[in-house]
Amino acid sequence: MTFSKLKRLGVLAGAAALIAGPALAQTAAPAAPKIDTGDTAWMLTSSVLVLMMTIPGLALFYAGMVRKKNILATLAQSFSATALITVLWMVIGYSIAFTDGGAGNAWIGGVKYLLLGPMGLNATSSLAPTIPESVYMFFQMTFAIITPALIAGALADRMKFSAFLAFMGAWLLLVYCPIAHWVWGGGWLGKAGALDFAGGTVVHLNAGTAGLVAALMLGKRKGFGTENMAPHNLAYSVIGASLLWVGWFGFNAGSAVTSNVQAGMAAVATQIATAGASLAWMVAEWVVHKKPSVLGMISGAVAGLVAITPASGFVNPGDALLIGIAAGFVCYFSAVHMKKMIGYDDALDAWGVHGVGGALGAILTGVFASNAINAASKGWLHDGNVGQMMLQFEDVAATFVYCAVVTFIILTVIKYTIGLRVSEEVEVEGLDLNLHGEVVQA
Amino acid sequence: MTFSKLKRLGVLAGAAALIAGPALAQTAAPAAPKIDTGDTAWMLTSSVLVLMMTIPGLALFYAGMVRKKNILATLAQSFSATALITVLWMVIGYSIAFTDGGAGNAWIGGVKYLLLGPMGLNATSSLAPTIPESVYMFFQMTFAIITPALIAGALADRMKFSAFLAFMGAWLLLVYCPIAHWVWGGGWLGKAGALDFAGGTVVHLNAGTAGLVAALMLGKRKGFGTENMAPHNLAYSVIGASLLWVGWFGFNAGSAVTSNVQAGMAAVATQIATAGASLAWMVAEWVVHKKPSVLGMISGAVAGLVAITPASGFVNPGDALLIGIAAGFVCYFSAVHMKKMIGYDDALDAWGVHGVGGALGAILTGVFASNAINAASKGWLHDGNVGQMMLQFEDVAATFVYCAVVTFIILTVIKYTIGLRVSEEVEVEGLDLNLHGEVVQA
Amino acid sequence: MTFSKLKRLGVLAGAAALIAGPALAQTAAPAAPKIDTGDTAWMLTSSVLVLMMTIPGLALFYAGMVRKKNILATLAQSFSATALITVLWMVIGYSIAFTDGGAGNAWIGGVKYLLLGPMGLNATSSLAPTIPESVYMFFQMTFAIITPALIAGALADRMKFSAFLAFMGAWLLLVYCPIAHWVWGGGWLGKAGALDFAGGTVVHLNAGTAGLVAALMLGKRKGFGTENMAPHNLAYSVIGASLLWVGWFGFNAGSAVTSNVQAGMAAVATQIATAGASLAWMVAEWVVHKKPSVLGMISGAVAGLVAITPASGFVNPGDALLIGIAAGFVCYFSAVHMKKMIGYDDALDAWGVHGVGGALGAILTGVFASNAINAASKGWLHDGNVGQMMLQFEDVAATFVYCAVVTFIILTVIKYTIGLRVSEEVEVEGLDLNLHGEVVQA
Amino acid sequence: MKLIKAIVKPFKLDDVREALVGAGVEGLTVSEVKGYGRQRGQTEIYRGAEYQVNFLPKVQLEAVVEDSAVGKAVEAIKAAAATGKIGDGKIFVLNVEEAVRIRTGETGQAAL
Amino acid sequence: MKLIKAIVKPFKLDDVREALVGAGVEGLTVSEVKGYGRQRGQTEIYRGAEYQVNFLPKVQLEAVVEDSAVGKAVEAIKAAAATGKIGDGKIFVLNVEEAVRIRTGETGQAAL
Amino acid sequence: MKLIKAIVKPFKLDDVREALVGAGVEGLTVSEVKGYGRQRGQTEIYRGAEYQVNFLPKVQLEAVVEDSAVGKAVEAIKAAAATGKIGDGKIFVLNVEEAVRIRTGETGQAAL
Ligand SMILES: Nc1ncnc2c1ncn2[C@@H]1O[C@H](COP(=O)(O)OP(=O)(O)O)[C@@H](O)[C@H]1O
Ligand SMILES: Nc1ncnc2c1ncn2[C@@H]1O[C@H](COP(=O)(O)OP(=O)(O)O)[C@@H](O)[C@H]1O
Ligand SMILES: Nc1ncnc2c1ncn2[C@@H]1O[C@H](COP(=O)(O)OP(=O)(O)O)[C@@H](O)[C@H]1O
Repeated sequence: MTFSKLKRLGVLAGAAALIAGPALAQTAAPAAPKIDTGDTAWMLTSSVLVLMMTIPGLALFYAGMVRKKNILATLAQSFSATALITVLWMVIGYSIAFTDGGAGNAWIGGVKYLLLGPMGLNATSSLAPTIPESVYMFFQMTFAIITPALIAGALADRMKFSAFLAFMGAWLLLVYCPIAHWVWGGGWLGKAGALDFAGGTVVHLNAGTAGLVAALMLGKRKGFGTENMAPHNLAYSVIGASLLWVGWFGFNAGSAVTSNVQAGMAAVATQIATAGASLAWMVAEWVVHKKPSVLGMISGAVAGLVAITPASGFVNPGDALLIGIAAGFVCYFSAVHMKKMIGYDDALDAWGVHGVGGALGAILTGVFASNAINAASKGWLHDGNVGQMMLQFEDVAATFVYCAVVTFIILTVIKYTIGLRVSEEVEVEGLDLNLHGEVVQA
Repeated sequence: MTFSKLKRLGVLAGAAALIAGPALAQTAAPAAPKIDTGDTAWMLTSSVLVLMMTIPGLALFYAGMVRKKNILATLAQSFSATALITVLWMVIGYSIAFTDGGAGNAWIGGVKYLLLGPMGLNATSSLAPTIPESVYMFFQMTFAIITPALIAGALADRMKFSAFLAFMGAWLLLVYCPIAHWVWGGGWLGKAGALDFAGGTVVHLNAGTAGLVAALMLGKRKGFGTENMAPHNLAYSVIGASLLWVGWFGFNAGSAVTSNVQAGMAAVATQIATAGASLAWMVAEWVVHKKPSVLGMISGAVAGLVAITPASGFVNPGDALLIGIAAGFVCYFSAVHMKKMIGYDDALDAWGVHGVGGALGAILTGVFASNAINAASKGWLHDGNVGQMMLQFEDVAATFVYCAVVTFIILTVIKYTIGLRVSEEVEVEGLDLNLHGEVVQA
Repeated sequence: MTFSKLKRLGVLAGAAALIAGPALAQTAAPAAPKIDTGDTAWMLTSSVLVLMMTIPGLALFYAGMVRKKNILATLAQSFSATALITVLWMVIGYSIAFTDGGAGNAWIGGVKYLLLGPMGLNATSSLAPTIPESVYMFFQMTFAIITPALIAGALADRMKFSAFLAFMGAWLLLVYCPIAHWVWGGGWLGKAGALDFAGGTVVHLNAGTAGLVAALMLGKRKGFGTENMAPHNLAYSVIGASLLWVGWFGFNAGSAVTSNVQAGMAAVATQIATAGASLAWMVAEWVVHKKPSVLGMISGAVAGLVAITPASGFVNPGDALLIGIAAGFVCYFSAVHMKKMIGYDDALDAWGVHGVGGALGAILTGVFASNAINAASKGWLHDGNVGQMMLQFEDVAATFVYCAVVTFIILTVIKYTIGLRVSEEVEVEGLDLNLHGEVVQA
Repeated sequence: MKLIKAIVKPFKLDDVREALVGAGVEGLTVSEVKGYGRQRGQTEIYRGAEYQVNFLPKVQLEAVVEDSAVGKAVEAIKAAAATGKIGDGKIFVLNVEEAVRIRTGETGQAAL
Repeated sequence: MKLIKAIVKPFKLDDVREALVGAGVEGLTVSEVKGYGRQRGQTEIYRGAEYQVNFLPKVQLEAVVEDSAVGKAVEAIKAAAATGKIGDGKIFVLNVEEAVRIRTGETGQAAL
Repeated sequence: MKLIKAIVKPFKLDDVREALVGAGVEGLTVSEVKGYGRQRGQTEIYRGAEYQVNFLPKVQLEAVVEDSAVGKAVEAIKAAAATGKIGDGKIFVLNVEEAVRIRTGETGQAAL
């Protein structure tokens, strides 16, 4: 049942599990598990790094792009989402995403781990046999936190805070947990063989799709297209993007769930793709707009991080560079030109960067995944496995459709109960003062 | 003599020590110690994380809350304290806190480690047998740095810089080092069995108490209650609080001094309690003031981090949530309402959050500590060990009384030599310009 | 050929290599290498820490010191350099710096690793036998990124962005890679026995020298000496300096390439020297200017970090303190008084801090290196090895001369092709608006 | 010529600018100011510390117009800036003796 | 009506406001400005680079009052803002031809 | 006495200050303002969202001088601030009825 994840760990971890497995079985009743201190050290570090991606990373990345009057409200979104999701994940999220769902396991996990019940001191998960389950649960929690938080980019500057919190909670349980289960937790997509090393579809396409739906349902910001909505302080965004870049090694290399060659290769692929994408976006802007903006450089970097996410443990460095460059150009086009053509207001480009980049990465994973890098993956180009391409498209389509439909339902319910949007007066005067009673004075 | 600390490491580390001990004894003269690379990796990382808590974490957390004219002075306090305490810890602090004091060992450590004399390349400490003593000394140094630095919250905006430095140095040696020795270094409180996993009393109650005394002795800021003392840039405080949260895994999970199940559980308890406390404070504000402020959310998170600190390696996830929620409500009450009722000016709530939260956590540790989570601990609720409650109260009382008295003495001496407070003119014009000759222009 | 680096790893790693070496030789064709998960965890973490030093660390450190109109351009320099160098390092940089150059190996590495060709999943480097080569390549990449980025401090506020990028790329390949090869990659300086634990000459003297040449060739900023060029937001610089300090443990302790006693000692030396230097600069300013500035405290810390870099794995804690104090005073003098006396405009003191501090550290390494701390090093004071002093001077001289000459040639070529400096109008109006089409509004 | 000095609520800036342009005003200069008047700031509480906010953010527009245009311009500002709530602001009119366009050296009404 | 324009040291703002209110002034508008005058800025040194600070931070208060109230208001400002040290600032009085309260449309003294 | 109010391009501030000092002006007060006039801001695009920049950053200098000094001062500003490009700014002259030096209580020309 946990086959797909084990596959994802690659041959080495697989081998480790084979060795560790019987050993575990042999040891008597209350015995300590065979924990590897090096793997555990890296996974604790990775969890901390991914948490740092959301606070302060994503919080700053977004807060730097909004107008002065909404800076604190934007920070509050990432921060409160972190707190809320932590509790929900502990209460039930981890259980339905990462434990055995019995008969319905293809679709959803079980409820045995409510409030983390059976997770004693020495528990381990078969998805990560060399580290304590507490660490694995924590690592996955940090993914569960950042995914909904990413959506906030699409609904910046105009959503009610109460509606935002309700949306975060419902979306986590109704959208993120099921999809994470499908791909990583033993569900149908992972079993079918879809490859998603660290969350190209589960995290980024998913959050991006939800952002697209939310941007359409909320409508444009007042003054969109006529008023100056230039970022108030891009220095914050640069700090944020840098911390996202830095923290992403926990995301991608951490997804090896070991401290080994697989983690090393994933780190290298991540670094190279990110750099390539940042340069590509910079070049696109330089050619088209004559000036390479800082916002472009950091957006490109994030696009590269997103696109390499599903591929990071499966591709070699050269292909990582190609994926990065493609992501830079494609996301530049989608966030700048396509958005303008279509005319919706995805304020900070949750869809344009995370949605498009995540889908692109998932598909390119099918192209470039290489058996030489990961024994569990065979792609089209190197291994002639055309079937993988179909699986990747299936993964993208399933995520997009399920997420779009359920997000639409959740937001509709909130719209007719709490209401989605603040009043026009509040929007003009700023969310900081009106929702939180505070302002930044700098 | 180092029994209490060994106990604190829990059964696994204990076992490791049992195995490693004789091995060490057997090896001949210049032999390398049995260092675990995984444990060492995690403890190096933890040390770095705890250092990051102070600079830039705490520095920003505090600097964002003061007025524009005092931002740099507030940053300077954390930064200079880091430098000063590093040197003092190396010269004598580590020695008197964490080495054997011979006859007086119940009260204070020895002076053999002056300038770290005997700490050769291959030295290990019996308090952390699987890592180099250099790493253990460094890890403990980062605790010694942040504790005095926390006090700065109470004396913001009005203390002389020279007096501040004198206070930091004297307080480290006369208050922190002895209390750390009592609890962790082999002294009477640890021997008696008081439980303090990562510093609920040693660090937080201690710093908070000192803050209370300092706030009372310094008096209120000029204009307190009439002038606008609203935070100039809460974005800094959100960055700071986020880095405190992120770094706190080094603090709490690092206090396992191994990279193992104990560290994993401590990390999980930390994350859950913090989230619960942030939500609790948010709810309290939402109900009472109608608006949940960002300052409230981050204050709540810090309150949760503080309260779970003594308990983190001893409690299960569900109880961690309860501790967090309690901390959020109680610290909200103490920092907002109690402070107002009593009327002192603890500018950034060193006492209201760290003092109250630390004491609360220490006592709840007695309630919730569970033998199932840590072989070295038995609490009231799960293990029926009512006696532990008494020990915890004793720990709280001893820390409070000793700290309050000695802090009072230190500050009195400084008052009549250097002087505590800047002139009124300097206070109005700002510390940045007058003490440091600089201003922020943003 | 890779002897020097092995020496640098110290006796323990050396021993490990001895053991691991034959084991590796024995294992059959596609066998997995003997990777240590603890070492790998620490080296992944170290790489991430060093990356964080550049973005956001160095980016903020510099951006906080410039005027408002150039903040984003300064951030853009660090960020774009990170992206560009990542790609160049992957294409050819690693190959010519860290692989065997055959006949010319004394001077430059080979080209076999073009595009990281032979770096398969299980590759290891003989320079770091217990971790995957992917991780070692990544770790060295982060050094290659920060070194050119440091130069930006000397050319702040006035260089064309296109010229900047051309300079970064050319300098990496023509200056950094050769010198890294000489000292660490198997070249003549390492073979001769020059000691440079983490880059006193390779990184800091090198970047500082390039900065000096660049500052002289670019000329002074318009308005230098008459206009107010006070830092716009030193809070950014404090964040930056703090992250440099925090990240530097990856730099120095990571240079042990293991998670062991050597790493622990390097961490301790780093912390103590940094603190000592920060205090020394503070005291110097307090005495001379009557006010200790925050800029001084953080500059001192960076000076200490720089000076301890070459020495960190070779010296005991007491000597580290001496090195730090010396660095604080000497760099204060060079950045404040010597610069004024000579009259060039090294805007953010790349030469005054990194050049002078790096050279000082390299020479003091010869004085204080101790056989008791590292079996591979014998210094003057403790081991009576006067010859080491000569080697250190040779290292400093070779780096200075080679770097100065080649930097001069590169900049001359750029001057007559792209042009080095923006127009006066652009300089007055600000680089942000003119080069990047953006401004910070705070 | 007259200098019209209007102090209005910040979020009305764009409306007032458009109204003035509609009334034929071709140039104006804006600054961010803080106002004290009948409209009182709330009592703010930060972590238990209470204080009175005395000044409120306002925007000040200054436009120099020829004498004949004053009436229309003042009406335009009034219409655009009024919300009917306290704190809407004030308009003051002062006499201007001379005006110069720096670029061309034109003076008087030609300079506006 | 007259416009009283006072440029004072920033830390005196609250004292001056209180004094004006005490003198019967009901509204005023404040802006942050930089002043150049007899009081010279110090020479600043940053890491060895020296420069002269030309402008010093000041606060400018503007209050429109009825003619009869000018004397009292000017005295109040003088008393509250003076420290006796150079750089205390200036008070200027200009004539105002018309005043309008936007909220109500009242004009003249009723608008103040 | 007259109040000279000049709105100029920010990067000309130091030149204008020097020119005024050269023309005998002993004090002045500067504020950062935003200007709307013939010079139009560009259209800005952020990540696909387009908008029109209406206001441009300007600097406003105010100096009160005695009547006889007005001509020289205006000339000095014109010479120093002109670039010949649109947006160079304006100079306005208003009458000042009284001036007071806060420190000494001096009034009239002695207060300048
Ligand atoms: N006498 C005055 N002189 C200068 N500015 C004034 C004066 N009275 C009011 N103001 C400005 O107008 C703003 C609005 O005035 P206020 O009395 O609050 O409301 P309203 O105009 O609706 O009566 C104030 O905040 C202040 O900036
Ligand atoms: N002629 C003037 N016109 C406009 N503002 C002036 C004038 N003279 C002085 N000021 C303002 O008054 C402030 C104080 O003036 P200064 O000459 O420094 O001290 P004092 O008023 O004590 O003689 C200056 O910084 C400037 O803002
Ligand atoms: N009638 C006016 N009243 C007040 N300020 C004005 C007026 N006209 C122009 N300004 C100010 O002067 C600046 C320059 O004016 P503009 O028309 O752009 O260029 P120019 O002065 O070269 O014709 C404007 O940005 C504005 O700040």
